[in-house]
Amino acid sequence: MKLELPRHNQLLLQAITTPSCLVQYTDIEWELLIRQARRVKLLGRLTLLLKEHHLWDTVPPRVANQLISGFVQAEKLQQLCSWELNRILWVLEDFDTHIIALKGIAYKLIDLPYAKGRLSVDLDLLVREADLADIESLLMIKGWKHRPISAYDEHYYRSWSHEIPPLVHTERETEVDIHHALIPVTTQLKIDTALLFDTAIPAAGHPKIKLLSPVDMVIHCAINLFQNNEIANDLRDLLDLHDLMTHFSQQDEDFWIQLTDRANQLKISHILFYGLYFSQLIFSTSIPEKTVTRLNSKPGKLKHRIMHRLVPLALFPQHPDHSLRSASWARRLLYLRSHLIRMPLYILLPHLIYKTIRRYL
Amino acid sequence: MMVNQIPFKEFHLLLNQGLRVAIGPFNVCIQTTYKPLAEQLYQLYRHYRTAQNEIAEFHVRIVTERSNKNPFEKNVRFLLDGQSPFESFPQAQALAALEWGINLAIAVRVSHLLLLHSAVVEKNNHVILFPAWPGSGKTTLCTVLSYRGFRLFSDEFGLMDPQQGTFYPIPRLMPLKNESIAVIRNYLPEITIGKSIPNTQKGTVAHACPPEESIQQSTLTAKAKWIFFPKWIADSTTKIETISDSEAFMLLASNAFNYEVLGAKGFQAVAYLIRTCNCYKLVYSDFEDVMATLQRLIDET
Amino acid sequence: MTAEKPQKTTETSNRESTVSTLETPQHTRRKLLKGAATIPVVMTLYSGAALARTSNITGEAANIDTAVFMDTSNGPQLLCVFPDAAQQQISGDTYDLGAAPQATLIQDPKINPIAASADKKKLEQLDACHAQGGIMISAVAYSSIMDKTGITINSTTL
Amino acid sequence: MMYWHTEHFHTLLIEDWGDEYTVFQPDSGKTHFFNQISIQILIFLSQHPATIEQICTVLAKQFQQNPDKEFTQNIEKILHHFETLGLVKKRNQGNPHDG
Repeated sequence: MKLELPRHNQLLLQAITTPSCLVQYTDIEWELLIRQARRVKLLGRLTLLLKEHHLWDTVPPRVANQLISGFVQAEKLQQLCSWELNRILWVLEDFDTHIIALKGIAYKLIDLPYAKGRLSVDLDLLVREADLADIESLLMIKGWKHRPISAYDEHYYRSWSHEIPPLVHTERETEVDIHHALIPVTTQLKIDTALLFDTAIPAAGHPKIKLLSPVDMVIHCAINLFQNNEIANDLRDLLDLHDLMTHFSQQDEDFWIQLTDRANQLKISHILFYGLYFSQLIFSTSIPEKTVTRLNSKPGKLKHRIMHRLVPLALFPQHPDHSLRSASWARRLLYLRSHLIRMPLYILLPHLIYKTIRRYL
Repeated sequence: MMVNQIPFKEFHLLLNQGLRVAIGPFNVCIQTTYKPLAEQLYQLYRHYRTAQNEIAEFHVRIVTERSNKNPFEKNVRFLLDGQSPFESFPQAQALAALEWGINLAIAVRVSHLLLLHSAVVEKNNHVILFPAWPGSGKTTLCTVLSYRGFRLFSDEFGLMDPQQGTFYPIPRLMPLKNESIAVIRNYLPEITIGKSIPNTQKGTVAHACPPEESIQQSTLTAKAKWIFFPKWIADSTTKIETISDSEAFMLLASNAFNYEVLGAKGFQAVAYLIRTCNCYKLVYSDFEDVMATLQRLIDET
Repeated sequence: MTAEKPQKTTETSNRESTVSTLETPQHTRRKLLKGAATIPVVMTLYSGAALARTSNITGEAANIDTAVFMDTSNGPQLLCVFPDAAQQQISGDTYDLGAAPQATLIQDPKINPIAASADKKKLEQLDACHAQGGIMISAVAYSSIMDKTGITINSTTL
Repeated sequence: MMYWHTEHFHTLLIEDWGDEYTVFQPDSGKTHFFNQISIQILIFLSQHPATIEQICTVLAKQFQQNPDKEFTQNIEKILHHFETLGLVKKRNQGNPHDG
């Protein structure tokens, strides 16, 4: 199956995959590119690509200023996340445990290419369930607070989610999301967090911090995209997946085998399937042909076809001036899907009704 | 091409498709089909340059929609790149919504410049900053100064290039609030002020046009030489008090929109400003009095 | 060795700027801190961005109908914001340079949103907010600052 | 023994305004205001780790003060504040000349 993208999305994809084509962009194309890149948090990435390809001097000044602004903001948010982690480690100094840094901060710690331009707003951490209560109370003693949330939301987090309500230090702005699992507890899939800790690797220079093993990091990224989230405007996250797989497969030739083995072991190979499929479809990730065949379970043909139609429409940003109706529908359907696969109906229906009502109150 | 060189009909058509206006260092693409707003903009933006064939940094729209509360009423909504950062406003507030929206867009997006929250004017090629929160009367003071021999840079944003140490003018409509509207109409009867818009979030607002020359010269940058932290106090005589460098530093940095986003660059930029500027606290009520005081200080140095 | 004058620790080596001090104005030595020099002091600057944005966009809600009430398990609670911390010059030795705007939810009196007394109770919550030196903030202002650098009182799973 | 030492002191940007200082801390992205005595504490600790007694002795001499209880308490208070700001750390034992 081929990838069909509207013209404006092609401008964005080309810029990311083949930056050298940017020298031919007209002012109108540059403008449309920037507006889309901002929507999907890729201004920092574009800045790095242009510099890496020695194209920076060819960028129109009005575009360059917007790119710098985007890059500076990404840098600032990264600095805030790193500092938040620093302060958390300080609080946990006398507490004998390890915590796993997830997502953006992890990519920074492993020096993933282009991580410097990645916009990440929150600090995501994974802790052992047995440590959760202690860590939460240690942080709260030292000035972190839950944002006031409704009783319903509190219940949602505590009973159904895989994280506790977000914490924010009173003197700072960075939100800390503490997870005790990678998948919400209402989901039929279960991944034992202990398994992840068993294979986690130490982070250089941070004795308390660990990182998911390379294959688990990739799997987590795929789970987030195709299991936990609604996919709308998540192009950046698919790019993370592409970056991770490219990076790790260059470091270790057995990477693909380890990846599929792990996915089979954790019983999430149908999720990884989508990750492999869309990363290759959109970013032409070089994945050995045999990789997919090693997966134990794959989505059925019809499901696959539907996802092939819907996912790109949702991942890529809408045209900022005229939104496509097909893309709006794709987003709505994927939104429903994301909930259906996360919650049993008896929880889901009241949940969606509650959220709908609240939106219109 | 200046807006006032375009017939209204054509201007209205451009607005329907997206009118690009040069506002200081930025181009803003404004799109609306709401005719009363087109009429207001035609009057108030008449000295601005259109930039139809240039890249625009900001794409804003004002759209009308049915009010949720009253089905017979229409509201307007501000959109930035198709996204709505605010609730909708009553139709009569379309202009205020547009102006606030553009300010918000600048404040949240621009990080290649240091953005001080400050009124800025220029005299003898030197910039004077009046950093202050709302309620200090900076817009009112700025309106008066800009029509009495000072060149307007902005009533809201001090846009500083952190490398060069220069300020960019960004003359925009000056939103006078409540009592200031009558004060300015009396004091400067000759200037163009838009219709009063009652019941906005800030009370009644009316937008004063910047002087034509200030808009025309809005590509001329300059360095800062004076910083006044102003406070308007009814019936007070003009008082000027020097303040220490360290205090000025902390006040100036805390009056910026993106000081912390800029990190070390922001710190160095503020330090540079403090080292190169004379810093004062200014208490005033009377325009003549404050202008005489400013003039005396400028002449002395 | 520490009795000597503090070394000039200004690190300007990585300063790319071309800014130069052409004419140094007469700088005053009156101190930000008045009073005892032997008490160590450190003050941290809080980001003005959030406050700037609130005040830039809107001010106080015009009336109770445009104020923000958060739904909690204890009924609607008024979002009460303490603005303009940067302007308060507290008398004494130091200047309060202000913090990011603080906000709280008013809990008393409890409002039953469908009871006839709701409007009266809303006004009582407003009084309680005013009594603490706060203001009610309009829904418009609230939604415009609801992102990461503003007042982040509410975080839902929406 | 409890030793105090600075954290990443060399990364700080310090502007001297004549007995008052503004300090930018890249790790936290925060700007701090210091007076003379508080910056001297940091400078002293940046040279080598020290106990509270050592700090007080040196600072008291430098500022011609009695290292009395109040003086010590003030120093101690600011050290804990520095610690929450991530400017200093304390270490329980070990070689004080390690840091």
